[in-house]
Parts: sequence; structure tokens; C-alpha cells
Amino acid sequence: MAGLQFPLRDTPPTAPALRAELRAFLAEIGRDWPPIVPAYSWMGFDREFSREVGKRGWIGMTWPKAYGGGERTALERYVVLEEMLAVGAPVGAHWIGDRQSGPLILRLGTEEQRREFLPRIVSGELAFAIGLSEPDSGSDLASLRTRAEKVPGGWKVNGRKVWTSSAHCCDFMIALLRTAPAPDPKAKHQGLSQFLVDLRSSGLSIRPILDLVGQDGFNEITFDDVFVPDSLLVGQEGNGWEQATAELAFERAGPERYLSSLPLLTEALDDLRAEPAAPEAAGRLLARASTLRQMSLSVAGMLQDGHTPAREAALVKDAGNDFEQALPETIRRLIDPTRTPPQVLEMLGLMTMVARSYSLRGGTREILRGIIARQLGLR
Amino acid sequence: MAGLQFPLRDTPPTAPALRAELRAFLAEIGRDWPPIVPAYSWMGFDREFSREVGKRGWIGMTWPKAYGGGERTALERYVVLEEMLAVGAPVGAHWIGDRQSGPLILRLGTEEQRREFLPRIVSGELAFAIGLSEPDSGSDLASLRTRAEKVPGGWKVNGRKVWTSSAHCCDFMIALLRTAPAPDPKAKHQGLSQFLVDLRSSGLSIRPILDLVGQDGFNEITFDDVFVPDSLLVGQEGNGWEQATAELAFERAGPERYLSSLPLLTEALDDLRAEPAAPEAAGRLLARASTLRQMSLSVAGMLQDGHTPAREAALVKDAGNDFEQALPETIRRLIDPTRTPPQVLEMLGLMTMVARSYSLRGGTREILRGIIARQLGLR
Amino acid sequence: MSDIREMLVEQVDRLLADRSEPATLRAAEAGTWPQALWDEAEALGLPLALVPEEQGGVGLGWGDAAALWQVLGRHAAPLPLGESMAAAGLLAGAGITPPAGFIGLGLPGEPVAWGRRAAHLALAPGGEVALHAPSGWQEGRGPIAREPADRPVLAAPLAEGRLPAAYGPDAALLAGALLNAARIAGALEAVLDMTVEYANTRKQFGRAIGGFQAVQQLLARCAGEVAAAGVAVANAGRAADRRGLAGAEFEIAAAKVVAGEAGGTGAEIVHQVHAAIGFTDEHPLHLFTRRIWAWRDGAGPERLWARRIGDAALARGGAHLWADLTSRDEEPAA
Amino acid sequence: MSDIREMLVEQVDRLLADRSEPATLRAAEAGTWPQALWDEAEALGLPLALVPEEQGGVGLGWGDAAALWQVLGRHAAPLPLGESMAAAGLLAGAGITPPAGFIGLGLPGEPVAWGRRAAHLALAPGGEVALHAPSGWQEGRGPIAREPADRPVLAAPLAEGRLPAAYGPDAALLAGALLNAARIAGALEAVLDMTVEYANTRKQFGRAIGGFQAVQQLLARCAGEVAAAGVAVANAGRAADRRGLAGAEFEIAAAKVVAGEAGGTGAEIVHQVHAAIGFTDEHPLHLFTRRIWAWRDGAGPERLWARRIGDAALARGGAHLWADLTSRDEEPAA
Repeated sequence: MAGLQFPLRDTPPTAPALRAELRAFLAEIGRDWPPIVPAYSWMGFDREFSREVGKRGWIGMTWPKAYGGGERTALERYVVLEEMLAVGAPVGAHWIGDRQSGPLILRLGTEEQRREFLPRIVSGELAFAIGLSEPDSGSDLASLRTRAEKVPGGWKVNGRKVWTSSAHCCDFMIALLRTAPAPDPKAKHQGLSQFLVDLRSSGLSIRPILDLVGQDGFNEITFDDVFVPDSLLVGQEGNGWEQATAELAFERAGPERYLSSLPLLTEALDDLRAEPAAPEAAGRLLARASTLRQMSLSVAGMLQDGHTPAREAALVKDAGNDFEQALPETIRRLIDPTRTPPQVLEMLGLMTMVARSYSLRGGTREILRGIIARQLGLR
Repeated sequence: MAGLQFPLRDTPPTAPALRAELRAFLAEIGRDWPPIVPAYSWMGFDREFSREVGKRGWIGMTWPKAYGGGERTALERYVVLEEMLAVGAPVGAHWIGDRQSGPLILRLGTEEQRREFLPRIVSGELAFAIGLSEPDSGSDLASLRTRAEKVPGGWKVNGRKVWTSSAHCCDFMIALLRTAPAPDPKAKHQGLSQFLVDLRSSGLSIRPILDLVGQDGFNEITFDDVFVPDSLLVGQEGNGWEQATAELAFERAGPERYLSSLPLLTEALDDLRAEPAAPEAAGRLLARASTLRQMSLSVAGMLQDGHTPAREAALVKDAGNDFEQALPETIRRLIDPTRTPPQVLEMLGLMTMVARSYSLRGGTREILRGIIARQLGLR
Repeated sequence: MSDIREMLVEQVDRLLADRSEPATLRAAEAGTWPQALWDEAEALGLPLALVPEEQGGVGLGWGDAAALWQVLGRHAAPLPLGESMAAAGLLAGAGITPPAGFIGLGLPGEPVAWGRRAAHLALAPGGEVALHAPSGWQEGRGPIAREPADRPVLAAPLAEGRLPAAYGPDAALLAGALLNAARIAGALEAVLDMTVEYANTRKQFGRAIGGFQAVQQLLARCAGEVAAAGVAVANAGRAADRRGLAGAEFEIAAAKVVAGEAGGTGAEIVHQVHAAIGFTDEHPLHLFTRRIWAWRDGAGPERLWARRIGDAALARGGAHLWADLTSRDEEPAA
Repeated sequence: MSDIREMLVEQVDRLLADRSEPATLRAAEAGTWPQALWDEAEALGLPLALVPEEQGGVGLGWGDAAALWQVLGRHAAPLPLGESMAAAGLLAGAGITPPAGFIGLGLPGEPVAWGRRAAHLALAPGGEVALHAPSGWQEGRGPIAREPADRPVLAAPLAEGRLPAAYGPDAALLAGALLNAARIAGALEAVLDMTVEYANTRKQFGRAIGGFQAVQQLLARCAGEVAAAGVAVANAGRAADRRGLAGAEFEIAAAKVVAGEAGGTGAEIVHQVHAAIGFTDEHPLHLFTRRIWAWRDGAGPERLWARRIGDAALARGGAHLWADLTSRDEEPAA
């Protein structure tokens, strides 16, 4: 099918031992998590948790030991991710660093940047935010306008970024900034560069944006003559668009693209036993979950082999989003709210709301399907 | 909501008596219909049946008595239509004449045309086909190319029409033909005119197109210097596009836009009693059916009041198509094929296939939704 | 629409347009009772709208009430006016004079909206109606809409009565289902309008997103759902006026099912079109969509009502399916 | 993919590309046995592909078979080769030497594909395998795919045997489910390719319909379903190779569910994009979609398999859900 292949991958031989370790850790630390924790999971933020995860070597697992990494395989990392997500652990404080910022610095950063940032990401100390979207850009990332002007020794940044998840709690942001005007309106993706921006810089202010649940997950960040030293440019000046696009493949590849609402199924399952429609519905969900897991594993395997399965990742994210977004409604259709325990109802309510955001992060459904359509050869 | 209103309408006081008559008639005449009859219903063709219907005054019910009509109300006609469709009667031989061609002739035809055609439609003798689509036009009707050239006393027609339902069994076609070249590529809907074409004309050949079930419902018609006399031009020369568009509102307004697959629910219902998921699924279907019926009645009421509810009809057809197209799959999900009577399985199989055509006739889903979107004010 | 209905709908629409702004909605979710709004509703006689004139009310029918409730939904009105109307109507129906002020409506197994603010509570199990003055409330709030939802501590009732047969044994549940279906239908109108406007304003890739075919197709589908919900509610109101609540069980159930399905689909679509901005607290979209989600479960989710319809249809069998669907508003032929 | 699997898949793909053209498919639906095609398949040893080499077969595993069956689906191959392969495999598994020629596969409650052409029939109820030579056939045909589907008149079996435990009591049903899931996955690949090509060729409103966003969004969704079906089938084949049919019940069930759902959604989308032309007999689309619809019911529809998975999961409870999902291909930690 038009070059989209998903060869099966086995989990690594170390997986069972790794899982046992993770399950013991998560059972202990997650004993008293209220429903809001699994409802947000990788979109939540808990530094204390991330430090504990870091201590156990579960951040930067595939990176070189020289930078604090574990030199383990991408599939071993996958096992850790899926165990975290399956219980809805609050991984947000290290997720971006582990998934996007760290790999970017490793791939394109200077040696100094690597030594400076990677070990602190690995330990769970340094939290990263993503600085892509702007108030007027949305899905149209090439239309970014926040600009970095060259000044002696560095860059002066002015403008605004939005939807920067958890930025008010984070330490650094990887910001995609305009370092040169677009040569013409059709080449808006030229002249962009990526920077590591210290979120405590002078001139930088962060306004948390409450979401519809009342959580402060999003932010708006205003840059008012913020100085960023030359040493914090990442990769090549003017090459930011290509770099950020490659990064999106990582963002789209993970199991968080189908597992976000699975904890609700786990939580509700025992209360569904008396429902006549439950066996079939649960069976359909599990058939899909199992298949999405194999697709997700396949993408992780391709990454391990050094490929950049950008289109495959887009397809898995799209299919995974459909699954995780539909799951709360499927559960809702099975239960009688007057006979369902309050903690199940609370998680169901939270997931119903939070599920709206699944298809926002990492590309909307329309954008992803456009990518897939082009891959199919539609024109 | 952006001007789309569906005020409730009551069925007329005569409805119960009318229904009793129809039910007795249909129970008798339909006693031995095999599943293929209800599976095709208004897309089927049975002259004998249509003559019987005509005899009872159920064709052209709203037309003036002068032309053989019944001078009854649009809502009385609605009652007859829904009774026919609810049992899947093979109404195709008079459906187009009653729904589109007759009303067009009544509204825009000459007195001669009215006297010539209407009484014979009313009696169920004269069957009409629709001549809109062409091999290269599809949904883009303005791009029609079959042309009628002025000659002494009439027009000489050359070109091809396709998807003309049952044309090989019909007597006449209302054809939309190009009588003048489009002034420019953006005004392709100018220069079109409507004609009554005798399907037995010399130079006209009809090739039946088998459908995927193996039925010969569609046709391709080739015009090779077919002469059409001046007396058979309908309405105004060059005004064909507007006329045909108004006609589409009639085509989209009827209950055939949600009832096509209902006979399957009726047929399968008793075999669903032991299925645990059946009560909820059947309840959802009936809730929708009841609501679509009220929407459809509302449109019929607007027609009765002399309005042209084109956008409302588009919305009801779109919603109705969704319902009737999804119904066979809903039934399929409820049954165990190894324990279901063969006649139910046969009708299910036929409906699964035929349902693909529901969203073709009278405008595809994409076209209808485009119409609704414009009505909403999207631009 | 009758003149009185039209007039009241317009009045309430104006009142809520002025008074039910986002700040009031947010305050209500934080537990602040919208006293000013309630006072104005009371000044219009709305809480007693369903009470016959001879019992001191306005004498509206269920169809009128459904139309008003739809307006409440269109403004996501943050007060339990619909519940109080239904409670007063049931009390009056059983010959009990409704007390002044907000009366809570008790539904089987569900907490009472704004119970803590209700001096009185009406319960109507099995065709009996009881007026209570709860001695206390176990406070809570809805998991999605976040408005107060409290469980009463009951003592002996202040008054008891029996409803006429036309109300049936499930009168409170049926009235509650009609109320919630109507509110969903109204809220859907509001979010569709809001989303069309947003789509025409918001630019992406150099043009308004309303110009993209994918957005147009989604919103057209949403419009179909909005229309269906409105028609189903109007049909249920008409049936209740004609045949009483019990006689309108099919139509009310259908309205709750269709409005519930439309609510789910519609909320999903409007959020998808709004994307990130619609996920924020500051955008008013969620004030409506969260209530739509909550109202879907109020007085029983779709599945409960679908099963009622389905069980009845299965018991009757396929041979009666079509005749039963068409006979409800028609006198049988002689 | 192993070398032998790759080679066979390629061979069969070539064979069918040459031989399984629309005319053969149409003839088969009219009841004409595709003798030439069968002969070539037999020359390649395919009917005995699942029979161990020491019993005179090719010695393929279930995963190899699933890959071949997917190719049969990609060409909508009009011969019961998959059934005959499975039947021979089960016979050999029970120690019975499979006879030459086409062997029908008996599944509970279902007619036998092309039974009238089968000198032999394998039945496998409850872990026992029986080889029959039916004394006659009650002829019929499938309601959608239209190919012969006949019910046998049975006498005493020619031979009987018992399957090893790894086959479980439902071996024929499991093999049949894998077969049908694989064929659907293959046919979906074919119709997606066909539809992309059509969308890029067919012009409407002055441009290829593949350029319209609505069409692109539909086909992207279809691609997601096609990919899911393929992965689910591969996963089921791998599991059967590792743990036998009975041990792979979860994966085979999941494959049948996912392929069935994908088949329904995919067929709907490709027909919607093809519009009228796809509804005609002369266009080959329906030769594939009708088989997809029929194969969804072969060896049990989605609901049967979903219930198996769901019943097991509900019995185990939420606490085991995730661990059970991940443990199947992993040795437990020491």
C-alpha cells in the first residue's frame, strides 16, 4: 500500500524484567493518584515523579552513556513508555525532554549543549516545553512570526508563543523563531531557526492558560527583547523548519497516541460485567488496542533501525487518536450512571473532556490525513 | 440555526383511511414479493404494479383534475409515498413521473404538453427517466456537453447520457441539453435547456448498465442525430439549469431518503429478540426513524404551502441517507448468520450492496454537505 | 408556534442574553447561586409556568415548556429553572399547591441540581407525588458540568398526592428527559452558530478555515444533528401536550436518544473545528459543550431510553413496526 | 519475511495477476470452476502447503499461510484454495494423509465453499478431525459473493483422528477466521490502490477528485484501516506459528474483528469515492468489495470474535487487562 509498511517487531528480551520493575515502581508511587492524574497522564506535570523516574534510568534510555544516557534500545524505551501510559502516570515533566528536546540536542546540538542539557534531562531535573505554535499560526506552522534579531553575542527575541504545554513549570523551551524574513509568501518555512530558550530569561513572561477542565496545562509566552546567547542556537541557522518537522515524527510516533484513555477501560471494566453489550464492546476495543500496539511497536522498531518513519507515525497517530478519543464514549454507552461507582464516573467525565485535546497535540486530524493522502499519491 | 427550520406538520385527517386502503392493497399485491423487490423499491421497475397504483388514484395525486390529477394535498401524497416505501413496493415505473417530470410539466410545460403527458403519467402508463448525468459530468452537472442544435421544426441532439435509471424500460426522458455554448468556462450552467425526449426516437440507443447486484437499473443513452420537435422543449430555452436545480429539490424531499432500507428492520426484527444488544440498537434506529419522518413531513408541508425548501430537503436527504445506509450494517452487527433465516440473510445481503447507491441518487454526500455549508454561511 | 409561546420564548431569550453571560456561568460552577437571574425569572412567573392558571400559574403545556427549555439550553442558563418548572407542574398535577421559590426535582438515583438552594423538593415515584422540605443536603457537583448536584436528607413529606393516569408511573423521569433533551437541542444551536462564526473568522494557510472542504463537511453534518435534535424535541413536546407524559413516552424517549446522540456528535465536531482555542477555559465553547455532555446523562442516558423503545418494539414484532410508528398522531380509520 | 514465504507470495501473486482476471471471477460466480487456476495452484504444491514435508507437503506455518491468503484476497481469487489448504493442514495435523485434489473445509453452521466440487471434506469438531467423502451436496450460493456455497450430505467418515492439544477444540473455526481476515486485508489493499488511481484520474469541477480535501480525508482514513487489518493479520499469523491455533485465539480473534471492521469501513469509503461507476457490474470494484462483505461473515462475524475476547477480559478483570495484553509474546520475568 503506497509504501506504508508496518513490519512486526518483537519487544526486546529484557522486556519482562523491565516491566516487572516498572510495575512495582508504579504500583507503589501511584497508589493514591486521584482520577485527574491518569486523565492527564503525559499532559500532566509532576517533577517529583519525574525525578524518581530519572533515578531509575528511565529517561534518555537510548542516549550515550557519556551524556548520562542508558545506551539501551528504542524498543526497551518503548516498553517503559507503554508501561507508564498504561497506568496514566504523570510523565509530563520529563516527556518532552525525553521524546523531543533531548533527541534534537543529541542529533544537532553542539558538544557543549549536549554536556549542558542531556544529563539534567536524564536525571529528571530539567523540564522542556515546545515552542512552536503562535496565536495566528495554529496548524499552519510555517506562518510563524516571533522573530530573533541578531545582536552582538546572541539574538534578541520578540513575539508570542501559545499552547506551550506546562511552560510555566518548565525550565527550557525549544523555540522555533524567525531569524530572517521569508523570501516570499510561498516560502514561509524558510528563515526559521531553533533555539534553546531559558524560561527564566529577563523579558520573558508566561501566562498560564486554563483548559476547560480548569487545569493550567497550556501557556502563552511573551518575548519582550529576550536575549538568547549564540551558544543556544540549535542546529543550523535557517534550517529550523526542517529540524522541527523531523522532530514532529518523534512526537507522533509514541504509544501516547493510542493509550491516553486506556486507564478508563481498566478502571471501568469490572463494573461492566453485568452489562449485556459489554463483552462485544470490550472485545472490539481490545482487538483495536492490540493492533495499534503492534503498529506503534513497528514504528519504534523502525526508529531503532535508524529510519525516520514520518508517514507511518502520522498514520498511527491518526488511527490511535480515533481510538483513544472514541473510548470514553464507548464506555459511557455501556454504563448506567446511577449504578456506577463515583470514581469511574469522575474519570469518565474527565476523559470525556480531556479527549478533545488528543487530536490537537502533534497535528490535527485534518493535517495528519493530508500527510497520509499525499503519501498515498493523491494530488 | 441559519434559517434552517423544520416546523412540525400533522398528517392530514384523511391519513388513516388512506393508509387502511394502501395497506390492504399492498398486503394483497405484495404477498409474494421476493427480497429483491423491497431491496430495490423505488429503484425497481414494475409497470403492472404502477398501473394498479394509477388505477387507485395514487399517482399525480396533487395535480389538477383537468389533467387526471386528484387535487389532493401534498401531505396526502406524502402518506401514500411513505406507505409504499415502508414495505419497499416497486414504485420505480411511476416514481420519476410522479415526483419530478409531472410536476415540471405542470409548472413549466405548455398546455399541450400537460394534456399530452399528465393523464398518462397519472394512469401509470407513461414511465419517465431522468437525463442529467453524462459520462464526464458526475456531480458536476453544469459541465454537460450533450447538445441540441436548432434545425427546422425542432432540435437535433447528439451526445450521451448515463445513470438514467430504468431508461430501457421507460417511455420518455426529461433531458437537460446544451442548446448554446457556455459563454465562458465559469458560466457553464448557461445555455442549457430541458426537453421531453421520446425514448423510442430514431437515432437513440439505450445500453442497460448492470449494477453490482446484477440488475439492469442504470443505462447509457446515445443520441445520434435524434430529432426532438419544438413542441417538446420544456420551459424556457436556456433556462434549463435553473429548472433542473429546482427539480432536484423535489427529488431530495421525499421519504425515500430515509426509508429505503427500513423493510430490512421490519423483516429482521422478530429474529433479534434473543440478542442482548438488540433492544438498545433497535431503539436508537426507531428514535432516528421517527425523527427523520417528522423532518420529511415538515418538508412535505413546506412544499404544500408553496415554498421550495431546497436547503431543508438537502439536509433531510443527507441525514436520511446516513440512516438508511447505516441500517443494514447495524442489523448485521446484531445477528448471528448461522442462526438467521435465509430470507433475512438474503435481504441483508442485497441491502448491503444496494445501500451503496442511496447516496448517489439526488446528489452525493459531499455535494449535499456543500449546499448545507453554504446555507450555514460558511464561505 | 402559539402566540403565548412565541412571546415567552422571546422574553426568556432576551433575559438570558442579558443575564446569562460567561461570568455568571463560571460563578455558578464555583457554587454561586445566580440570584438576580432567578429573581427575574420569578418576576416573569416562569417557575410556575406549568401550573394551571386556576392554581396560580401560567398554564403552559409541555410543548411550551420544551420550547422554553430549549432557550435555556441555548444560553447554557446556569440556574435550575427547568427543574423547578417541572417540579411545580408535577405537584400541581397531583393537587398540591407548589410553594414559592426554587423547588428541586428528584429523579431516581440522581442527585438534585442545586439541591442546597432548594427549600423544597418534589419526588414522584410511581405516580405518587410528594413535597419534601429536606432537613439537609449532602453536597456534591457534577463530574462534567460542575454545577452543584446534591443528595437530600429526607424526613416525612409535607404533602402527598396522586397524579392523574395520563402522567403515568414515570412522570418525573419523563419530564426530566424532555427537559434535558430540550436543553441539549438549544445548546447545540448555540455552539453551531458559534462555530460557523469562528470558522469564518479564523484564518489558516492564508484563508478562513470555513473555506476548507473538510470543515464544511463536518459542520454540515453537525447542522443535520442540530436539526434532528430540535425536531425530536418539538415532536416530544407536541405528543406530551396531546397525550400526556405517559402517552408521549415513545416521543420523549426518541427525543432523549436523538438529542443525546446529536449532543455527542455535535460537541465533538465543534471542538474539532475550534481546535486548541476551544479547549481553553477562557473560550465560552466549553460552557456549552460541558453542559451538553452532562445533560446527556440527566434523567437517563440514551441507552436507557433506547432500550425502552426497543423492548416495546421487539415485543410487538416486525409486523407492527411501521403501523405503530405512524399511528401515534392519527385517529384510527373508522 | 522469511525467504520461502517471500518466494511463494511472489509466485502466487504472479500466478493470480495472470489468471484471476475479472472474467474468471465472473465465471466463478456463475458456477464455473476455475480449473486452469486450480491446476496451476496444485502444480505449485499450494493445496498441501500446510502439510509437513514428511507427509508430502510444503511444511509452511500459519504465518506463511496467512501471507499467501492475503495475496489470494488481493486478487479476489475465485477458488477455494485457502479452505483446501486449511483442510489439508488439519487432516495432516490429526495424522490423516490428505487426499489429492480440492478438500472442502467444514465450519460450524456454514455451507462449504465450492462443496459441489469437493470429492473430500474435512470436519474438525472439538479437536477431532474427520475426513468425509460426501454422498451429495445441497447446492446454494452466498448472498453477497455469489460463489457456490453448498451443504454436504454425510455418510460415515473415511478416516478419523485427533489433533494435538495446541490446535484446541476450535481449530477449523480459528483457521477459517485467520483465512477470512487475511483475505479481507489483501482485498482492502487492492481496493485502496484502485481507488487512489481512480481519484487521480477522474475529473470533476475541472480537477481530479483526488485533489478534493473531502476525498483525501476519506482515503487517508481508509489507509489507516487497511494498515490495521494487515498488521492484525500478521500478528495473528505470528502468534499461531508460536503458540498453535488455540494459543493464538486472542490474536486471531483480534484479526477477524479488526479486518471485519476495516472491511466495512473501507468498502464504504471506496464505494463513496467511486460513486456511480463503482456501483456498476462492469467496474471491477465490486468483485472485491462483495467478497470483503462476504468474508466478514466467514468463520464468524466480528461480534462472535469480539465477544470471545471480551468475555475473557471481563472474567479476568481490569487489574489484568494490560498485563495480559503485553505478556503474550514475552517470556515472564524469572
